[in-house]
Amino acid sequence: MEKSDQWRQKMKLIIDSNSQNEAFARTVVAAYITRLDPTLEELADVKTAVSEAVTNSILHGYNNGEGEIEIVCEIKGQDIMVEITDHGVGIPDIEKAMEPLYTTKPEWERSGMGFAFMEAFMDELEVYSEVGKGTRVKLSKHIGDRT
Amino acid sequence: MEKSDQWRQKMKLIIDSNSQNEAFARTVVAAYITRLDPTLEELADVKTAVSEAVTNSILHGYNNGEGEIEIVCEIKGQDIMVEITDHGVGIPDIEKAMEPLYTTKPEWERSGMGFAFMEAFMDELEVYSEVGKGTRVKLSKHIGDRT
Amino acid sequence: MGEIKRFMRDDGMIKISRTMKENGWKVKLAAQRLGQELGRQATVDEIAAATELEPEEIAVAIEANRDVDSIYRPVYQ
Ligand SMILES: Nc1ncnc2c1ncn2[C@@H]1O[C@H](COP(=O)(O)OP(=O)(O)O)[C@@H](O)[C@H]1O
Ligand SMILES: Nc1ncnc2c1ncn2[C@@H]1O[C@H](COP(=O)(O)OP(=O)(O)O)[C@@H](O)[C@H]1O
Ligand SMILES: [Mg+2]
Ligand SMILES: [Mg+2]
Repeated sequence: MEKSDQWRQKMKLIIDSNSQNEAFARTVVAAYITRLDPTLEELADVKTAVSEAVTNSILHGYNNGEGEIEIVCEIKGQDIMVEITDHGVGIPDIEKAMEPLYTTKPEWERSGMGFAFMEAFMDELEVYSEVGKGTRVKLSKHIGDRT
Repeated sequence: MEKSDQWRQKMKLIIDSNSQNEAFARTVVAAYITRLDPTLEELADVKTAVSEAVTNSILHGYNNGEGEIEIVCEIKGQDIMVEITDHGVGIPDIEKAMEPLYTTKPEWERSGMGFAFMEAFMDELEVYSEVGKGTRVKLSKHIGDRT
Repeated sequence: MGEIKRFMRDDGMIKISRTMKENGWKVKLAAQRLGQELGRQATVDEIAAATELEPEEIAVAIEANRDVDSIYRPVYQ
């Protein structure tokens, strides 16, 4: 983790894939970005997005089984970037997966709205995935007024 | 991170060495061990010990300069283990360093009580160090002795 | 999507630093009250039930409370 730039800060968290760690992960990211003094709404947006991504890794990536989830959070000025990575089954068709209401687990009462929420609550969403290798979701957001 | 044993849970946090991250690190460890239903006093004990260890890595290990600090937290039943590792200057004489009131930074108004606090607030303290390589502090505590 | 956000949230522009300090006081008061009622120290789960905060949020809240306390302490660093 380079720290060449005063304004660049970075942390990495590695957790086991289980539902108890979902609340933990979103709390850690929230605690980290508290140094930017976000509004309640901004913080809730980030927590919701992180929750959705981590839940996806647990339920879809690892199919509720064992595995590790890596969460990297970077701050640059007032911009935050959160990357959630799993080494699970991967996504065969990312475009389709990102369509609102699309889910491969209707039997688990999944809404298919996870990616839609991530997109709505963050400024940017990027998804990288390889079948059999895993999935990386990159979420970005500017905290505070742009004006 | 193996998860062969149902009762073994593990997380890893990597942070930059700076004083803002000291509060963050102890908060993350505290948040992680809330799953063991501790009292606020038990939380405060663990936080104090983690704080002292992380502060040592920042001030002594990296001499207030750049570096990474790794914090691993493991839970087994009601026992927690927290390992704080830096890749800093290391400690030439661990026994001497652990003596109460001993400090190599009297000019910074250090009290020399860091290791003494870690020992007092946790059940076990182990210190491993190699000059030029870095230092690892291992803190253990049982949570939930309700009298 | 803007509507979904508005539907889900009504907490607008309040800064998190303020809310965290309030949560810190809530936790402190609940811990005191529960401690008296139970005749022993309250646990995080008990405080969570009383404050409607998640256990992890309690860990964050007591940290914020510590910052409030330290305003009244002499600077020693
Ligand atoms: N980390 C992941 N690993 C594998 N598949 C994923 C992952 N994240 C999402 N997917 C796939 O994308 C679909 C859509 O995800 P999402 O929008 O969150 O809806 P939902 O989780 O309700 O199914 C999922 O049903 C799943 O097939
Ligand atoms: N992570 C570390 N890296 C290098 N030296 C350390 C480290 N932790 C402790 N030390 C050494 O041990 C001494 C005692 O530490 P401590 O009991 O915490 O007292 P203090 O931090 O007040 O000096 C320090 O002064 C320092 O010389
Ligand atoms: Mg989902
Ligand atoms: Mg010290």
